[in-house]
Amino acid sequence: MQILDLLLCLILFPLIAALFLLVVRRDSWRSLIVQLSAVAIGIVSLMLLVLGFDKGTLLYTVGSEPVSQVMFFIEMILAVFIVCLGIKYRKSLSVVLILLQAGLLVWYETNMAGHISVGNNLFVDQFSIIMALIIGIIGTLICVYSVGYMETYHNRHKEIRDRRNIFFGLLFIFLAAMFGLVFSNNLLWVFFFWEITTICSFLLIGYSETEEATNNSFLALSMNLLGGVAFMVAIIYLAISDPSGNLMDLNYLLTTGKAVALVPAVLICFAGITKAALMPFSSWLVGAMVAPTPVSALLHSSTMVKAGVYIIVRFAPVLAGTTEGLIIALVGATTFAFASFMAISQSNAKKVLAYSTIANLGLIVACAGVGTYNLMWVAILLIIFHAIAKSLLFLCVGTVENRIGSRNIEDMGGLIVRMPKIAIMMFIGMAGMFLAPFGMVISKWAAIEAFITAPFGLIFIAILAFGGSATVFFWSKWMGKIISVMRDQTVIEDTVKKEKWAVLYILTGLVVVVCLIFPLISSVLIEPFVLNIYGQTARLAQANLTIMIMMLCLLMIMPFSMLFYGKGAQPPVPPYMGGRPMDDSMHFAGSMGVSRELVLSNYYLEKTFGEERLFMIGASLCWGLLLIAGIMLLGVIL
Amino acid sequence: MAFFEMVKTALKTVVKRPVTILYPAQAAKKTPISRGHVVFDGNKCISCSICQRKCPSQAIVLNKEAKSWQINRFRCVVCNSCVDICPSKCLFMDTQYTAPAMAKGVDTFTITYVKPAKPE
Amino acid sequence: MTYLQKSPWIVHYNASSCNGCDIEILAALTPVFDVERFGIINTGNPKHADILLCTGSVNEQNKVPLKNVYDQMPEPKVVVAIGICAATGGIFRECYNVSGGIDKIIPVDVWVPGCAARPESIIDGVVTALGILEQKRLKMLQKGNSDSTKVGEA
Amino acid sequence: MSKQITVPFGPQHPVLPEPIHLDLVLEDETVVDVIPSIGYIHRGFEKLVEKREFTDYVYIAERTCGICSFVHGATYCQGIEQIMKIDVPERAQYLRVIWSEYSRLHSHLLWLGLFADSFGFENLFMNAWKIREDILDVMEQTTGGRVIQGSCKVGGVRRDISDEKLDAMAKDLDRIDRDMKELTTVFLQDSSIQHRLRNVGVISRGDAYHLGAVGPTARGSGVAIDTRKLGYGAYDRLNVQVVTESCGDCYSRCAVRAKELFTSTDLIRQAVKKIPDGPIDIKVTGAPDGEYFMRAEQPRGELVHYLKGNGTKFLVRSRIRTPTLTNIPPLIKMLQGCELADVPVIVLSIDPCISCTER
Amino acid sequence: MIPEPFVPVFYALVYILVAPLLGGLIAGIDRKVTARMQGRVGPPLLQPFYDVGKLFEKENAVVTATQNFYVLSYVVFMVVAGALFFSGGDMLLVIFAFTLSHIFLVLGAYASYSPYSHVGAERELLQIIAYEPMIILTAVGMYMVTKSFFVSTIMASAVPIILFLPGIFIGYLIVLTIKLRKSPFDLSTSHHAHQEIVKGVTTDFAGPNLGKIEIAHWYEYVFLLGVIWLFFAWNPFIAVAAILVAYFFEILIDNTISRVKWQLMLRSAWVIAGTLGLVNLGVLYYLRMVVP
Amino acid sequence: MTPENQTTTSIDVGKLIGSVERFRNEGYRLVQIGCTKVGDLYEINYSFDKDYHFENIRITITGDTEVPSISGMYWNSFIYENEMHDLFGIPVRGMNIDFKGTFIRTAVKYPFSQPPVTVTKGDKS
Ligand code: SF4
Ligand code: SF4
Ligand code: SF4
Ligand code: SF4
Ligand code: SF4
Ligand code: SF4
Ligand code: SF4
Ligand code: SF4
Repeated sequence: MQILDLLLCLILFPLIAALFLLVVRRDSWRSLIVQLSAVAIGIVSLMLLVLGFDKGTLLYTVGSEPVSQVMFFIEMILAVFIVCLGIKYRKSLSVVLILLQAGLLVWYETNMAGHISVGNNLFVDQFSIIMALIIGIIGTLICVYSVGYMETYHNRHKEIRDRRNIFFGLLFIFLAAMFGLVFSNNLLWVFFFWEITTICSFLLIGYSETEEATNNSFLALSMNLLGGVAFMVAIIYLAISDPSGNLMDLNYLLTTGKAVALVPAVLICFAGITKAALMPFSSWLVGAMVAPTPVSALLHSSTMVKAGVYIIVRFAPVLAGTTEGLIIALVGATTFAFASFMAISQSNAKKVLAYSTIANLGLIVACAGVGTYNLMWVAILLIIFHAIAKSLLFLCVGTVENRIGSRNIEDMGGLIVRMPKIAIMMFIGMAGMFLAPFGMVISKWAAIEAFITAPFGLIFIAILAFGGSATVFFWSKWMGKIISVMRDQTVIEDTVKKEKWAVLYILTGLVVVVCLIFPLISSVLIEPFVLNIYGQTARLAQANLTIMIMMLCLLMIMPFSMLFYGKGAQPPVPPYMGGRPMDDSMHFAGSMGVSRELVLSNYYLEKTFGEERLFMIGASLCWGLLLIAGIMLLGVIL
Repeated sequence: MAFFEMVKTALKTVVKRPVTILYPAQAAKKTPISRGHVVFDGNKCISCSICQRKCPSQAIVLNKEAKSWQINRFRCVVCNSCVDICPSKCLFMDTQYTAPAMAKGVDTFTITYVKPAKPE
Repeated sequence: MTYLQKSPWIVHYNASSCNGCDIEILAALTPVFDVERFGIINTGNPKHADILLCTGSVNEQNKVPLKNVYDQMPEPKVVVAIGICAATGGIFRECYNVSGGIDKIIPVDVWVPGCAARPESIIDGVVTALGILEQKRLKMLQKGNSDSTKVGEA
Repeated sequence: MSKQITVPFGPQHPVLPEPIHLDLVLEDETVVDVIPSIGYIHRGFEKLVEKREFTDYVYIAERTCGICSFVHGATYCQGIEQIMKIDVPERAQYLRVIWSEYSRLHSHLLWLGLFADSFGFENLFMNAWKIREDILDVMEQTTGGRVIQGSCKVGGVRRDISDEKLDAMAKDLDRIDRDMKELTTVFLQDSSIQHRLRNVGVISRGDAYHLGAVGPTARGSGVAIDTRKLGYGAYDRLNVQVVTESCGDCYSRCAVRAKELFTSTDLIRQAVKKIPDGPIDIKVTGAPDGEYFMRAEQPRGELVHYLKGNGTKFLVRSRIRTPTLTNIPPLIKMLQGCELADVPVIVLSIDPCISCTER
Repeated sequence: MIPEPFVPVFYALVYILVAPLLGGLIAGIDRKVTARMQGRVGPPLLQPFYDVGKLFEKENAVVTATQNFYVLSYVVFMVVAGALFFSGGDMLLVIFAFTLSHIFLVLGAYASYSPYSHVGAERELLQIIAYEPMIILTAVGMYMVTKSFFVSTIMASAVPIILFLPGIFIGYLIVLTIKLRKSPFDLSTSHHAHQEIVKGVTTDFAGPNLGKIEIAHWYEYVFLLGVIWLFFAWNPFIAVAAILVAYFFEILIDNTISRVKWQLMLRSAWVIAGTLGLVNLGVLYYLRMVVP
Repeated sequence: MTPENQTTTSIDVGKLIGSVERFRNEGYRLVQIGCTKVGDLYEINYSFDKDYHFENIRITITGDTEVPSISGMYWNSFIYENEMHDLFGIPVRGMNIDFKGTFIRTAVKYPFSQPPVTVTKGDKS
């Protein structure tokens, strides 16, 4: 029963930590609690890995009735809370949606819950372990980082009310909910944790209490509640189709076959789409950037949106080979392409990261929607790599923003001189996002190889090819910005806090290490999982692995060539300026006798890749697709 | 509107012989009246110094005492003015241009003209 | 063996010439004279060039850019002054705004006289410059060697 | 933070044979601001009239520029002749027309080449300059100089062309016409060139006129001004066709010049047919007293030599107003809102010549 | 002979040694033919080697020392990509390595913080996004015909791939123009730089660094032409002929067309990849997968 | 060759704007503005053309007289007015684009306002 203990520990321990954090107001205490719990959670999730990686799927019965009662109770309280807030801020849509959802829940509890009992409320398999590791390591690292960040944040933004106890409490509740989500086998439980994540993110996005933050938090809330309603409908549908409640058992549901599971699968995937911020719901994630950066890091890498794709990947076997699955995949692919294109036109670093996240989530959903065994494998790979690289990037951007007071990419020129360490970390993080032989590219490559044998794979490959090239564009130009060497600049990164450095170092290390050991991860965790479901699995050819690892090593050796050039080299000369000399402050002789500053900005190609236009197109496409899926679903039900 | 209008010309040119003059292996383009450099005939110069005065870039310096006629070829714009104006036709425009050099120098000539004795 | 002489890349700067010499430089690039036979390419970028072909009498404003273009050329490099203006200011010597001659601003290695200098003459000038280029390279090598021995000793 | 890029365009720049100085402000590749500056070729030789006799100043006037060298010399001489009321022999006037038109041919071919280079069409550049060499050969055979001809003087011309040579030249023009036809067809028809030229750097007829555009820049916008119509030299006895185009874009300006090649060869043929025998110069005595605005059509448009004498051998003032100078304001208008890739194309489309512009 | 597992290594080594020679020669022929098309004599055949030799004799002037690193990485990964290709590796991996190497070139240009390099870098990126889809589709096409992404398998296939992939082939030729930096797509840099952005990406590289870039170009040429070979792999003679014809075609295009602006480049490259490429693949897909 | 009919009307500085306006209204284009130093005075010629009909108006001023810019009527006049300022040192009021003396930068300030040089004899430099 050891593993079960670990599961409970993972769910409950953050909760306890959260309670402490809610009451503690001393900075040093808070910092201590966060760090200790982070270490503890990290260790427990690693223990889970050690003990559970070879066990396959394990199911556990945990006292069902009382817990469910408590959950229902909490959900009702939260509904009331949201209704109050909604009325206060005059957000009628949220109010309507939460009432609808609560209504459904109450109706379900009163009319059906009676007959239903799910034997195994908790379960764990390799996929859950992977998710747990992401949450337990990356999630907690972000929490540790937040401590320092929030201190600076409040020093800088005096106008914002200091509610750090709530903030950290929420962070840990969030983690607990995520653990709960990935370990729950009872769909009702899943739904409960699902709702908790929605509300946590809602509160965190609105943390700064500015008007923009409030609006965006309600936007996020409404969209997620819409998904929640769909989720609830799925549950009711299941309850109606099998009043005994067997179908509420997620693990069982997934094996029942398409006939039964398809309708709820699609509904739940719809919920997943809202949560994973795919188009047309992408705006909430973009809007969520108003939150302090660690929140974004958390939302984008290890929690929230990952909950969305987690559930869709879970249902991938059900979706495989169905038209509905194809449509969901198309929504994902469309999102991938359009979000990548839109990222080109953004100069706000966090927005670029947000669009990149949306794009990658789209890709994951595209894989899961088509749902063949090798695509499932790819989807999981993507989840891992994305979580690490993206959290690193968010935290780096946060650090930079704290130092230079801007999150605009154009202000990050010459970071390599001003904040060399951070710049190199960002460089590695970005490389992790789009360069061979790092994770995301490996995954993309695997995706192409997997799509090519899948039905209608050609469409996806085409989208991947075009969207992928856009990815190259926006990452490279950003990279170019930070590595451009401007003269007359001073190092300003020495004031960054110790624990922040620790977190950043670990994450940077992870980007590289995970890439190096990913064959191991694949063979130990992903392949058995996929094998278990499909009876076959994918892996990369051995030869390619060797080559990639060689490339990675080469890439790490290359910088040492700089040492070789160091000695005996001439001093640098100024750049070519059409015959006009440039002084150290980057000024040159301009027309009309003025001394003009050299300003270089990246291309944003607004006219071609403008956000508004592309969003309109992408969102309408996705709405169209969802509509078709909806009609088909009605057809199945009726 | 037409695509690849140039193709015809380009293909035609490929097969034709290049128009290049293989200078220096082949002789440079030149005409009998090409203005190359000024040649001075000291036997005829009457030291009138009109050339010096009329030279637009003052390339010529005449020294009557020293009986020298100097031309700075790095100042001469080969305008032919001196040749046109010289009353005793002792200047002449050669078609060969002055060769490039690593240093700017002045060419000095001596005037050997002897005033013919006045017929008595 | 030296490749420097087989691949002299040029950059051209017009330091207030009348255009006459400039179009003759351009003419030297075109089919009838075709200096690419000697590996000459007009790079248009001082950082890629070995030879600076400079025309004109250098007026007040050109001093700075001319110097800048010269400075941006990596060693070894030579300067060929094309035309009478570049040599002495020629017919414009006495104008209030010209300094008269490129050597007032940067060191010049070869003078190509003519107004305008003929393409053939320009070719001759560049060929003369190649010899100097090679000498400069050897000098640079020597200096480089002596530098490195110094480092070795220290 | 604005997303702008500042580009110091020139003075040294490979697409510019002459130093032009522009500060470009770009957003992506769109030019949002152009701030020009000039002065890199200003020598100040107009002041040399105080030091050179008016008959010798022609050598300097010729070196105003190496491209329209002959036209400058001739315009200066004609200005002096107007002030001094000198009646230049007929033959000299015809010879001046012939050389002027050869200058136009050589200048337009040169320009077509550079223009092609500005939009990356190297072969076309080479071809244009290949044909131009034929013109230069004629120049050298008849004047002794390739680019600085030095064949004009106050009171006439310095060299005659024999009648046989004139006939040979006229015959040779047929072949040159054919080559030029092939060349200009590419410029006017090729779709990839049209992509680069059409609707680029548009200037309306009204703007062109009121901002002072002259020459092909004006005629490309449909403003039919051609100073040759004034009938100076022998032009009043020849049929001068004024080529105009209406779109006002780079393509129109290119088309005007391309078509003018053929009006020039036509004028040369006419002149060769009509040229009378006789002396080529007349002795000049005295000194100019008075002033005149001599206007002539250079390849780039109307050129004005303002000359003022006070009865001594030294003029009081020579002021050269060149076509490029007056074409700069229209150019500034054209550049607004263009693409970075269009900048050299538009700049070249007015056929800028800085040498004479700044003097 | 060489023991089995070392055959790929052997091919890779051959590539590493021979490609620069071949690439330089190709560049030389290119310049010669171009000159002839312009009615000129042109440089000696070995001119590219002289040029590179010369560049290594020059001073290594840099705006920032980091440029050295980026250029070296550019060359190294270009070699890696090519070596992978010729040792029969996975096409997709080759493409990714290829992209990686180009990103280094772009970064090198960015590093110098110079207006012309900067604009060149942006344009180079635009070029990358213009050609990448088509190149990936080419690999996918090869897979659909031969059921493998491995160059070795594609090479060994006895199928005349070109017959199945005519659209892809044409599309590839068109993006090849981008890669060979030829008109109409020599946007980011060009051979003689009579260009609005001077020498674009390479503006601020001088001496040995520029020489390295040039060598990388040679490796690149050989690799790119190697891809053409794949289309005709079933018959080496036809393959060689095809490469010659294709290259001549590229030179001809270069000489008969003006440089376009980036919008048109992106549009045409994408439209071509999207129509020619996808239609070709679609038909193939239908024939192969749907009709058994 | 037929000499062109050129009329030159001398006017007062104060009348300048009015006269130029007349030309503008009648659809003339500005051919040039040019300055000449005659003795201690400066003649400024404003030349206009319409259908090959050439008209010139002239103001004669002392070196320190401020001349009003005509850029309100002829946008392109700044090019001549800046030149006039940089070469002759004549102050021009209200130019639309004022280079403030950087239009043509010269080694000698206001070179054309310097007294005329006499011929250098026997220059040996
Ligand atoms: S007549 Fe001739 S030689 Fe005698 S002084 Fe006059 S110019 Fe001199
Ligand atoms: S040719 Fe002209 S420049 Fe040369 S010396 Fe004679 S007069 Fe002077
Ligand atoms: S060369 Fe002729 S013009 Fe000159 S001094 Fe002698 S005779 Fe007189
Ligand atoms: S030397 Fe003659 S042609 Fe050359 S720039 Fe000077 S004046 Fe012009
Ligand atoms: S010519 Fe000019 S002012 Fe007159 S109507 Fe046309 S645009 Fe207006
Ligand atoms: S416009 Fe002026 S500088 Fe240009 S060619 Fe004509 S005279 Fe020469
Ligand atoms: S542009 Fe590129 S391919 Fe062409 S020669 Fe230059 S470096 Fe080589
Ligand atoms: S950029 Fe200019 S020089 Fe270079 S290849 Fe193109 S046309 Fe030729």
